[in-house]
Amino acid sequence: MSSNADIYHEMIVDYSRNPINYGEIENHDVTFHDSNPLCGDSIDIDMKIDDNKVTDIKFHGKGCAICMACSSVLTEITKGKSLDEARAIEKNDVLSELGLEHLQAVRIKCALLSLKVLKSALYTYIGKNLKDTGDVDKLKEEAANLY
Amino acid sequence: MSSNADIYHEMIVDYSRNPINYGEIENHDVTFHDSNPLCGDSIDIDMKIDDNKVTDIKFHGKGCAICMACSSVLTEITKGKSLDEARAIEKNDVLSELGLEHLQAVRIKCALLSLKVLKSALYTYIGKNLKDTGDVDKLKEEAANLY
Amino acid sequence: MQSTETLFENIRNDFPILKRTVRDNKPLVYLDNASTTQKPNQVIDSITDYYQNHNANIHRAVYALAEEATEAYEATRDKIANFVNIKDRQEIIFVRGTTEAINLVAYAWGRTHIKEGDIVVTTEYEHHSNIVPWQLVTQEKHAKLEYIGMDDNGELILDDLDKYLATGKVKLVTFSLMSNVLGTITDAQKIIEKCKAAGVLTLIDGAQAVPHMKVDLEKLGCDFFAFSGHKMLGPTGIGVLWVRKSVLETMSPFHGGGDMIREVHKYETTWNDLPYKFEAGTPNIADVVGLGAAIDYLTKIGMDNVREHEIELTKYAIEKLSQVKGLHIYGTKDLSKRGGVISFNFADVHPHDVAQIIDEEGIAVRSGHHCAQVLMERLNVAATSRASFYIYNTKQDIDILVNSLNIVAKVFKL
Amino acid sequence: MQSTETLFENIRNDFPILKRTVRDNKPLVYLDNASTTQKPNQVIDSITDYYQNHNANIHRAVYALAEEATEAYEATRDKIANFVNIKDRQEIIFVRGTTEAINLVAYAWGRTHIKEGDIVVTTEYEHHSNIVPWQLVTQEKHAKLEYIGMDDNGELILDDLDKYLATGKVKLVTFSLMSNVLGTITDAQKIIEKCKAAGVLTLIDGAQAVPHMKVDLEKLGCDFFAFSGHKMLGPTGIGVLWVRKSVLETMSPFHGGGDMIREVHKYETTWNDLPYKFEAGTPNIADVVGLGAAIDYLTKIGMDNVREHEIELTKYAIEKLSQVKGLHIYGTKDLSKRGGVISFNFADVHPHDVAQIIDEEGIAVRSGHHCAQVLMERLNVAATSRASFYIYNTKQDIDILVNSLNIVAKVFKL
Ligand SMILES: Cc1ncc(COP(=O)(O)O)c(C=O)c1O
Ligand SMILES: Cc1ncc(COP(=O)(O)O)c(C=O)c1O
Repeated sequence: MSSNADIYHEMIVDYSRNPINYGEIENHDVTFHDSNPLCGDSIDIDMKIDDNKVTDIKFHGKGCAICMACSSVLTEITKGKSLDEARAIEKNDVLSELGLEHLQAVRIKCALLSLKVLKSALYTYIGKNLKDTGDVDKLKEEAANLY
Repeated sequence: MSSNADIYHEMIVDYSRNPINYGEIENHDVTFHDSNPLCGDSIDIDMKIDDNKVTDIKFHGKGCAICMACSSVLTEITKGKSLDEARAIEKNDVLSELGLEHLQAVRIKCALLSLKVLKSALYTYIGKNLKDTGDVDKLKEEAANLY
Repeated sequence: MQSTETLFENIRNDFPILKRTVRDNKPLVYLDNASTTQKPNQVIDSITDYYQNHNANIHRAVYALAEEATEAYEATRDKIANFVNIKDRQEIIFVRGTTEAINLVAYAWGRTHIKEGDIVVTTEYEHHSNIVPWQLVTQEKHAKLEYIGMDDNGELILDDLDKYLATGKVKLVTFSLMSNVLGTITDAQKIIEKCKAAGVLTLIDGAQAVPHMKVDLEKLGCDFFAFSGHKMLGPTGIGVLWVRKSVLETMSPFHGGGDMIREVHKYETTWNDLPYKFEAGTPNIADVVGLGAAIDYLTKIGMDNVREHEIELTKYAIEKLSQVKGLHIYGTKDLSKRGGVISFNFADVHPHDVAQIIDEEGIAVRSGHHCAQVLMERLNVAATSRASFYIYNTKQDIDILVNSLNIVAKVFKL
Repeated sequence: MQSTETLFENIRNDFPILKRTVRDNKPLVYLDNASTTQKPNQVIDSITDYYQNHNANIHRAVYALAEEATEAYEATRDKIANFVNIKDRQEIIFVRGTTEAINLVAYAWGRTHIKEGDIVVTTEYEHHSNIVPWQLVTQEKHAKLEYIGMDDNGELILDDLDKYLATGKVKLVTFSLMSNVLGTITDAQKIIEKCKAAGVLTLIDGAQAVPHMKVDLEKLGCDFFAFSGHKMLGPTGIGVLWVRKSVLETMSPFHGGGDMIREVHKYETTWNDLPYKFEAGTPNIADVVGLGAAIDYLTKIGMDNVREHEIELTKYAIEKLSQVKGLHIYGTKDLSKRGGVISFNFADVHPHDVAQIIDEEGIAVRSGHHCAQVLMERLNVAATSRASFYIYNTKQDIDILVNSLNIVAKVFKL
């Protein structure tokens, strides 16, 4: 386990004060909200989707520095990706970007809340618009079992 | 505590096989049933009451030797007593008759079940026929807190 | 590897209470295992270690102790999944014991799904905890409670089940996998097969089965399963309810409070993920850890060895007890169909008197209705005496029991 | 007699976990006592002793062990009666904790007595366990749940209560005697007075009060009272519900099962005497014994001394923390109106980040919503950090906490 001194490096502190892609999208094609029942972190993600591509993505909510930094990084990674690429994003794509691979169990939930919301938003969109339900169930399960 | 060898003396064994005052009274003036939730012992007492006097009393039910012996002794003590005398009967009046003063806590409930039923029968009768409620409540409480 | 014989000889050393004497300096002969079992040092020590080194509230906090406590708590969930073969750990809910488990189902599933005119089916040999909750909910819902009868051999009459299922009104069939009075092992496979064909859910009370034989939930195919830790070497105050996920998802929350919520607002609340939705409040963390140690202990012995040991004891006991004049044993004598529980009556002596007299010899047996008054009515007795075995019992224990009955015979002039 | 100062110095020796180091070899500074407390050897040993020497199921059996176990179990009921001044031991029901206690009332009293259009009143600073059960039952019964508001000082606005009572529709007013977030001590006497005048029942959540101050139920005059053992040096998995006899007698049974019945027949059942009617199934016997040991321990210290010690620590902590730039403390500063619970926020740093950084220094504080999201909404924050004290805490603990905040300031460039 990395020590906390390592975890709270400059990038995380900066993102927590100045998150990127923070806000709402008025004419979003899909939106999803979820929260962490244990700590109260709470995240919404809005997306614009055109031609099976995430053309815009924003998040808002309340959370700790870890949650804010990860949400910033995740939305940045997702923007511009195809739906297939977006649903293929994994934990470590987010965590490694911030050097958080060895985060302790309780905090993992802070780090991955936005990824859970993203996956949920994706299956909501796909289920509604693409009617490819078998896969949606898999995605749903993935979201449910993220941590 | 007396040892069990002492407890199961001849009188108890005999009463358990040949209880006295065992049976029902057809034209009883009051009857009451109760059971011991923990062991399943179960006793009914019927009484004839004339002129505020217990002119006849019988019991029936299922129970261990202790319960049967104590029921026998209790009904024998009660028969012929006035209501005031009957309600004044105490634990030790029954227990001492059989040398059971030092019975362990669980078995005390077997020994005193019939006394509880007697007291309950008495307050039922008094409450119904004599309308002296203050006292009935006291008797009720006595029955409830017997052991 | 040690032989099973040495294995069971050494086991007694793990149980400090077995070194005790009671009453007049008599060594303890503990034969009330169907009621609760004794605890090995391994279980007692795990609780002590939890409190001495790791105690904290779980799930919510960031600090080191809370992390350790949460890990220890959740590790037991995985051990349980392994022990009774559950694929999805989210289906495992910690409760106080079998009684709370069944009541949870009666409230959180029953009150939503049982409607007027519906039928819940139980059996004549159930423990009160698998009768009374169903009386309460069927009375509330104007539904009916029906009983699968028992034959004179102590086995269920499954024709009764067919009759009830044929009405098309049955919502749930609930039964114990092993009777706590007769030791009968229920033919669960057959019952579940019939219920599945009729689209009816099944609940198994595993309180007596899980401690004494290998149980495989995946194979059984029931929908609800309950058992208690204290009957399987574990601490008091902890038990398990398992519910098939698809059914669990149709259940309303039971207790409201901390840990079971997602978001609480003044006038509305959303629920936490499974299984936490059903674990409100600070759980019995230390005893969950203790239950984990009990499972480790039993796993090390091997449940097949446990069963074999008990069959041997039961066989011996039935043989010996059958030789006592005036003694009547209830239930089947077919050892493949029964666990290590022997209910008996001794001539016309009331079971309480039997128990009290042999208590003086250091023997702990239960006498009474064993929380199975419906069965007592069926057997037409007020009570029975019951000796029940576990891994630390020996043939010598049975010899002492049988000898003590001579004293009873003498006192009661049999 | 030793002086109170030496008394509290020696106390730490009774708590083995306080000798632990965490993370990078830092001595443990445990400041999450509002969540759960650590256990002294006396409590741990009582559980060990129970399992090593007396373990058996209670109430029903005749044999020696069962007698000893029953005595130990029932002795705790008497200790509780003494500790919080209850006249009638039959009014004391053992439950898992405060959460189960309140849910029991919501089910067994609420579902019988709350009708359409009725009002249940709670407060803005309640723990989820005193909100969610009432949401569930009022929703089911088409009744309403209303909140007594809180002023900026962290105290209840009792005018709200008057307003609700004036409707004539209130069936129950329920509130915690001490807030688990702000430490506010509720003016229970005044609330109960108003409710009694209006013929309305009152429930007190005593989870935070009983461990930290002298509580006298006879004097309070409420109708229901709940608390948890694990927050007062006792084991996890055990708590207490007290209900005034006259009210208890109007309650339906909660869980059905063993021990709570008088006679079970196939289609009807009668109930056991109080309190057993509400204690179905094998109870958490060992932890009841452990709770008894915890009460003995606290009684020996004296609850007035406990309170005094915590006032001193709280005073010191508020002084020191107030000097930290950017740190905001919630709730009243009037020490006579608050317990040893301090919630704070540190500049714009999220409480989780505070907790995680100081965890590295060995400090255990809680961060989050503390199961009080309605209060978080009222305070308009997502979360707070919370330090809460108990008998084994020292001024040095507080110094370490305050120093560690410098590291937070450095990391977050405050
Ligand atoms: C005020 C208050 N009420 C209720 C509870 C719930 O207690 P438990 O989790 O022991 O059921 C707590 C503790 O978390 C509390 O602080
Ligand atoms: C078959 C059966 N079911 C249920 C129970 C109740 O278990 P508990 O008392 O642990 O809730 C028991 C034990 O007494 C039992 O033997």
